[in-house]
Amino acid sequence: MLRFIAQRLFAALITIWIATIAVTLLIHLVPGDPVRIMYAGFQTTEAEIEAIRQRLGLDQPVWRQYFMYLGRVLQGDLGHSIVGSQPVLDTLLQRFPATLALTVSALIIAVVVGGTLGFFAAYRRGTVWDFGAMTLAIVGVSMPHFWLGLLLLFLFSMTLGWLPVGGSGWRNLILPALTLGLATGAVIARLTRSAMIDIFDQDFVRTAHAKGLPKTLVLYRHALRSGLVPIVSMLGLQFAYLMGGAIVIENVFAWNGVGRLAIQAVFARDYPLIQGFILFFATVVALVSVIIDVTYALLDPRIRYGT
Amino acid sequence: MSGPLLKVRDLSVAFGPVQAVDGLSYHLHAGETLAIVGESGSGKSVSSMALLGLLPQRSARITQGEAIFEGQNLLRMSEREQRRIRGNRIAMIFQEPMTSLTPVLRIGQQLTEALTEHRGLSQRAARDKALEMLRLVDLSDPPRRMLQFPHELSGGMRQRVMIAMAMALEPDILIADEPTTALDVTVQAEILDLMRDVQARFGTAILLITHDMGVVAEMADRVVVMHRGKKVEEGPVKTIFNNPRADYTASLLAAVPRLGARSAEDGPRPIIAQPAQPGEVVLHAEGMCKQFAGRGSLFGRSSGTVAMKDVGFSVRAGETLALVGESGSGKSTSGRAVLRLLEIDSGRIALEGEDMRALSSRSLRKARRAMQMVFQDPFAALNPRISIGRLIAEPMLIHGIAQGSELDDRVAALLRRVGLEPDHMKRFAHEFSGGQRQRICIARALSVGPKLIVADEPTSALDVSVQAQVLELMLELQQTMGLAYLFISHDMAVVEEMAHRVAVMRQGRIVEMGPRRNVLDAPRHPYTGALLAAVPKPDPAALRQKLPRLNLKEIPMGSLVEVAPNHWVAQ
Amino acid sequence: MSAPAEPLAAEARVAPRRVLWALLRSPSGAVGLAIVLLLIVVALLAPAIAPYDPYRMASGPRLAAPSWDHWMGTDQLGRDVFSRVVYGSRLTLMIGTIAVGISLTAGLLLGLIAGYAGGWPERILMRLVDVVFSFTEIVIALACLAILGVGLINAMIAIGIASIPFYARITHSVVLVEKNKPYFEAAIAAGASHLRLIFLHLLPNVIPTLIVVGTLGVSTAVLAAAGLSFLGLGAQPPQPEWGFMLSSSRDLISRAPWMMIFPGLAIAITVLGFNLLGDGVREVLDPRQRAR
Amino acid sequence: MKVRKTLALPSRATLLGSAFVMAGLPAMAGGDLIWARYGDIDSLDPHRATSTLSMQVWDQIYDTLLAFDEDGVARPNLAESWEVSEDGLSYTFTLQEGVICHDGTAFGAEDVKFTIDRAFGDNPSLTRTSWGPITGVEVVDDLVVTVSLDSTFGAFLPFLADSFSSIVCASNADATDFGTRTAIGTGPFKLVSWVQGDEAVLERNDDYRNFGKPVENAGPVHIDRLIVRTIPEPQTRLAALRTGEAHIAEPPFDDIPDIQASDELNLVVAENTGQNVFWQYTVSRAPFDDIRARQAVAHATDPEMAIEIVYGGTNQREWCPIAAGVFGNDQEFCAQYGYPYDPDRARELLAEMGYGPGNPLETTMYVWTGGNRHILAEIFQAQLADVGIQASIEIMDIGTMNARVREDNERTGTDAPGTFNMMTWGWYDPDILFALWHQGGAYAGYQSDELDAMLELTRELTDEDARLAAVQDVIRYLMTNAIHVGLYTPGWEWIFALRPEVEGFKVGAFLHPMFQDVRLTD
Repeated sequence: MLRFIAQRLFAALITIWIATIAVTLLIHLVPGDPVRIMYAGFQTTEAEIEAIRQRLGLDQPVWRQYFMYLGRVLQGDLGHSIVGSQPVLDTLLQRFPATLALTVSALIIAVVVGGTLGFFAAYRRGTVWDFGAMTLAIVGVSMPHFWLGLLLLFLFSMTLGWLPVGGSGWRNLILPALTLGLATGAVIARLTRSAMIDIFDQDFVRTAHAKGLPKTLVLYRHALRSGLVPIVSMLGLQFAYLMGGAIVIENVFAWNGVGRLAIQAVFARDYPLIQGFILFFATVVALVSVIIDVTYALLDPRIRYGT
Repeated sequence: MSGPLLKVRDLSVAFGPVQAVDGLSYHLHAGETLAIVGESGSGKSVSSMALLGLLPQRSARITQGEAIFEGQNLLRMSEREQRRIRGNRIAMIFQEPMTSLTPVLRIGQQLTEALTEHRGLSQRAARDKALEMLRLVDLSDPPRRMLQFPHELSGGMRQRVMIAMAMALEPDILIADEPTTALDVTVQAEILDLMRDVQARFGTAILLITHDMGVVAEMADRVVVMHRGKKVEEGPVKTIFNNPRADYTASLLAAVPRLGARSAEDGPRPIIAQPAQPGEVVLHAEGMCKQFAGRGSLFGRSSGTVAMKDVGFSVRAGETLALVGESGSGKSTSGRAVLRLLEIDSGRIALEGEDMRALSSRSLRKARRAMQMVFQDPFAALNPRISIGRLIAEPMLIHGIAQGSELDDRVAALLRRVGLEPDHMKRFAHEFSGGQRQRICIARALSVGPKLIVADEPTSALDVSVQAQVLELMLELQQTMGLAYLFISHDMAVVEEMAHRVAVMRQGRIVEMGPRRNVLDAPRHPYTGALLAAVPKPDPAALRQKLPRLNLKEIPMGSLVEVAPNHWVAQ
Repeated sequence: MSAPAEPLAAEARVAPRRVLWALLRSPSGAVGLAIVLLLIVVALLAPAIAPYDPYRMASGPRLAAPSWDHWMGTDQLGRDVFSRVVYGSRLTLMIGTIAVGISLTAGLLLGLIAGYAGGWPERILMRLVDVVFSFTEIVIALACLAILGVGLINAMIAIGIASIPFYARITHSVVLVEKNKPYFEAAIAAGASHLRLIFLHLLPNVIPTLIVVGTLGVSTAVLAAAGLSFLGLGAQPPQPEWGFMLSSSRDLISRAPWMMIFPGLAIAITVLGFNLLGDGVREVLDPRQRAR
Repeated sequence: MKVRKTLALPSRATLLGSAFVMAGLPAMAGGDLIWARYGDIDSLDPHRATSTLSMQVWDQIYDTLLAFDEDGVARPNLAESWEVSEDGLSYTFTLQEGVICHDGTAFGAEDVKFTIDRAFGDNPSLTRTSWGPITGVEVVDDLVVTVSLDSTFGAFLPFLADSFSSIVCASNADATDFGTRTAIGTGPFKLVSWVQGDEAVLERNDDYRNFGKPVENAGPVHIDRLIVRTIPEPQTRLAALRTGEAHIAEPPFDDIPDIQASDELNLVVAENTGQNVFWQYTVSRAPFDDIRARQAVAHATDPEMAIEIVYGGTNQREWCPIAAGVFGNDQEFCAQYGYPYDPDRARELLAEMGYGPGNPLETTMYVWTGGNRHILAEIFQAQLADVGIQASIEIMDIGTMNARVREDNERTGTDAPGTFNMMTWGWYDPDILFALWHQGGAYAGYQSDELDAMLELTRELTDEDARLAAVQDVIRYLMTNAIHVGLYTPGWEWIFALRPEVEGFKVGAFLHPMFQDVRLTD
């Protein structure tokens, strides 16, 4: 098990390491002069631009830039943003709790709603219930989540006036979390259904039935507990998608997380901030997937007892 | 109470428009073993699943019939009543021990839950009972087993657990659905022994579902033979074997290879008048070693598993060398290594004197003309998206043997050669039956005129009647064309039919190799002996002894020594 | 994306005629096909269907509610929303084709090569693909847009690039399964060359899975493009791209909800169509699914 | 003729006046005022940003040596008085006594020197040139400081009233996080916290004294805290206003008529903002190296119609290259050289250039995000299409747009067609023209020694009339050559919707919001 965790952690480190290479290359792929583009404010002279280039190390060969960047990253220094010249890491950390609150609450909604829907659709496979649940799920999957967000906003904030429209605080979290949670829940419902159908078709479920166990016992003890393994293992990816989805949703609801920061950075072509964001995002996703991998390893004795 | 324990009358089950079971009737008496035997698709499993209400609810439909158990119709019971019977009065064990236990639950819990459910036993009492059952099925260290998960047990151990689980409630009927099909032959023998023991102890009636006439002969008191959903014959086991009334039963029995049937002969049965005799050495392999890497990680490799250690043999033209062994013995690895479908770590492979391992990948492609392979699963061995004609033509195209209409002619000729119609050329693999597909595979292998054919369990996925036909085709081809066969199989009876010489493999090594008569009739290695003793004999008259327990530590696994001319045994 | 990570059964070879027929018989396939065909027809006949020039201002009063003259109302410049939605279908189809075209082609090649080559090239390539995949599509797309600059074409390219790892993974997983099937070894044993093995034996068996994934991929691409346009990174005015129309309706959500409702519906229905079609094709091509 | 406009809150804003009258009930002291805006400040360091959003917050934290009065004229503020040397090259300021920085240190000449030295230091102010040709700062005594110039500079005093010259206390020198977590000034509010993109929290500076800002309250502000919150969505801001989650915010333009019609919220529309919006072209390349192309664009667009549609009369046509309210702005003067809406003339010009119905002029229009400008751009796009100019629109962030414009202007040796853009600037003085059009300024491409000399003159002259003449020369030059074609004013963040309980909110000249008089009634 320890070996498993070490392996997963190592893989996560590789991911993060490749991310550092990718973000270093990013700035070199920009057509034109990134410094010009970034520092286009007003009244910068050629000499100043050259000075900035030097300060950012852009006058160095790429490999050296990479090692300079890596060295700084290892010291927790992701550089300074162009707009406002704040330390990128500070900015990201300042904004991350909001994103985390959004994604975690959305994940909870998604798992509760989607998992339940998928489980019962699989259980009642082929019935009207299944059809209804899956119709709901595919409509949910097909709906652009920013549109769902707008509809919820229109309904709950504009028309009914029940919930606030933006800003921070838990009441403001409800709508964005609901939007993101329902959209992801639809995906999870579909995944859960097919995972549970696979489980229901397994021999051991038949064995449990053949033992004459009550249906609920078969369902929860044998099927659901086995089904949790594949379901939890796919949550890693779902979390990554949630983080991605949060970028858009944060913009719809003016939820002040890293996603909104990212979009502002792209608009402003604030490359240090974009680089930092990608690296940060990759790190979070990699670490979360380690956590989720370890969780499902705990659920699955085949991994827990290392075979 | 006298009279049958279970009376099934006129049972019919339909899957959509397909009638899977059609008017099946039989009865089962207390304490007896009734075997329901049939080939795939005969409806034997479906009929027994129907009894316990375990059929897939949406697709299957019981159209008529009744199954009377203790005066109640099992087929018309409520879910609740059914549950009281299931596991309690009628228990069931399944074919796949690897997947029949819930992977995330401990053995202990899976053993005790039915006891607490049906008997209302306390956890403690259930645990005691479970431990007792584990002891009964001869599992070592029961308290530890209780805490283990299924994946920590071997297939045979799991099937023992399944039996313990099924018998814990001392049911009146045990339905065993192909209980040993997935097991190696030595393990099969142990499990069959165990089932007989258990039956004797509890007086349980067993409904045994199987396709294996050997198992039937060993276990059954009475037999029901099924074919295409219908019962074709029913009777005491001896009658069925000795005086089958239905043609189908007779042909089924005729197709079953019997170990020892050809013990008097030197070579396989001649199919043609002047069969080719073994000639020059076509393939010579020596010192082949292969170690599969452990799970690769970036930290390094965990020590791998040895698949092949110092394996060597030669095959002559017109000769069949059979590689036999249980799963994991390295016999398939050896076959694939010879064809260079996998790279070996060390050793020498020579085809007609040419060192295969020294060839560049380009010349290897050319050299492959001389050797072809026939695979176990004919369903997977044909590319599903290429027509049969093109598949058979492909090797000829690659090797530049023929083109255009000549190619078509050759394909047509090959199809005829293996007993198929030339106008099958345009069809795709899924339009053929298993036996036909294997013929197509053989035609394809033959197309380039190879010297050597490696046949990896070519009939184990086929029903016995089809198996007999395919084996005959292979024999006929060898005898007319002087082909060398490296014939890989786990089935000793099939090996006896096909082989000139036999090599027995265990744990990646050859433990005994020699002429078929020597090895099969007078084995010199204890493992060969055990293997042979474990094979169920399709003869109800044969008396079966308890298997000798092999002391695995004392099996000699050293290098081969020639104990008789051409007969080598591991020391 | 919720596409199948597992390959379709190889047995599932169905003649093209029968695919269509089977598709029509599966409810999701038939509805999906109908929606997609409708979309194509609307896109092709846009000039005939749209009652107004989608770009012309003051086709009606500004911010008029839906009426007989303007079925979906008008926007803040008096343009006919219905006409814009109709013309938007062209952009949507273009997005789907280009984005999926890029990712499918590149992903297919990558997956095929990695899966076929095996060994360390496979390990490195797939490790890389996995890493990039874990960044998620939107972040890769953002990075691409940060490089390329905003715009609808750039957004399509960005989405295409962003999804390459997904297709590469699927192709790779199918190749792994197919490569281990005896028919592939049989072809090697027959002496087939690398190209023959890849293109004659592997490719045809990979294609059906990729048809399914590609169909579902169109819906993902359409959603992603709409999302980027919504954020202002994709379509630029006056393009009647649905996501962009949605974003410009944001300020008017309470005054002119029709500006938000109809383009959103158009996206949802289109995406639903491709999702249903993809599910339908999968059901048809995969007998395991059908048995369910 | 309005050369200068006074800070008259326009008629609609007189609601505010009535609010005062109604306030017979005693105004509540204290309270938190929440001001919601579409975007956040970029930095708390006045040398590191140029956005209006940033300046409006700096105003609350820092103070300036001079301050604009209601007419936009620089008056004494932190500097009680000043003397100019004979040659006009040295200014000696005498500072107010007893002013205290937020950290408790006494404000004095050192702080002024610190600020100016910093603006010209290693990492100079982004608006360094606008400080003028400063050569040195000398501390005479604690409260007297002398600034030396290299040449006379007519815009020096107005600059010292602008937020870019905010006085940064010398005690910031030790803070490594100046501009992000530290911002010590002498303004009415102290920084409590700033979460970028979310909100800046400011609290009342009890030591604050007002000397020159045009407000009634000379002491500390009445409210306890000012919370500047970012809410990008206009609808969200409006809803926040309605629910009381915000007190002051820019409303969605489309809702302005509704707001005006109901008395739920009050509106303050700032005039004299210094902002204007104009056409700017890539003059160095085809097609806009040809004056006819530039004129055709100018004649083809009808800003009056467009702003009426988009802003509903809350802003005006602006003929001049500098905004109404800024020294030198004269609509009548500018209109003589302007380009009225005349599509036929535009078509003629295009025809002369060889463009016609089958052969449209293809180009790209850059617009920056926000303020409904994308809709405006779409209207212009349609108008241009009408005469045969096919302009695709690219919407981008203001920073990006500046960069792209600069890149386009400076790029040579390319066949890519030139672009044009809806450029915006807000400034307090015609000196902006120097920053934009002098060589080395913001826009390369159309620069000549002739223009440079004219621009230099506008800087050097300190006599008002003479300077006015020089400025008008430049204006005439820019307009006749169709380089800088004014469209409308103001442009962004100039409309404030207020909850009725907010009293005393004022927006000074050049868009400086002032909270000194603000009270929250119950």
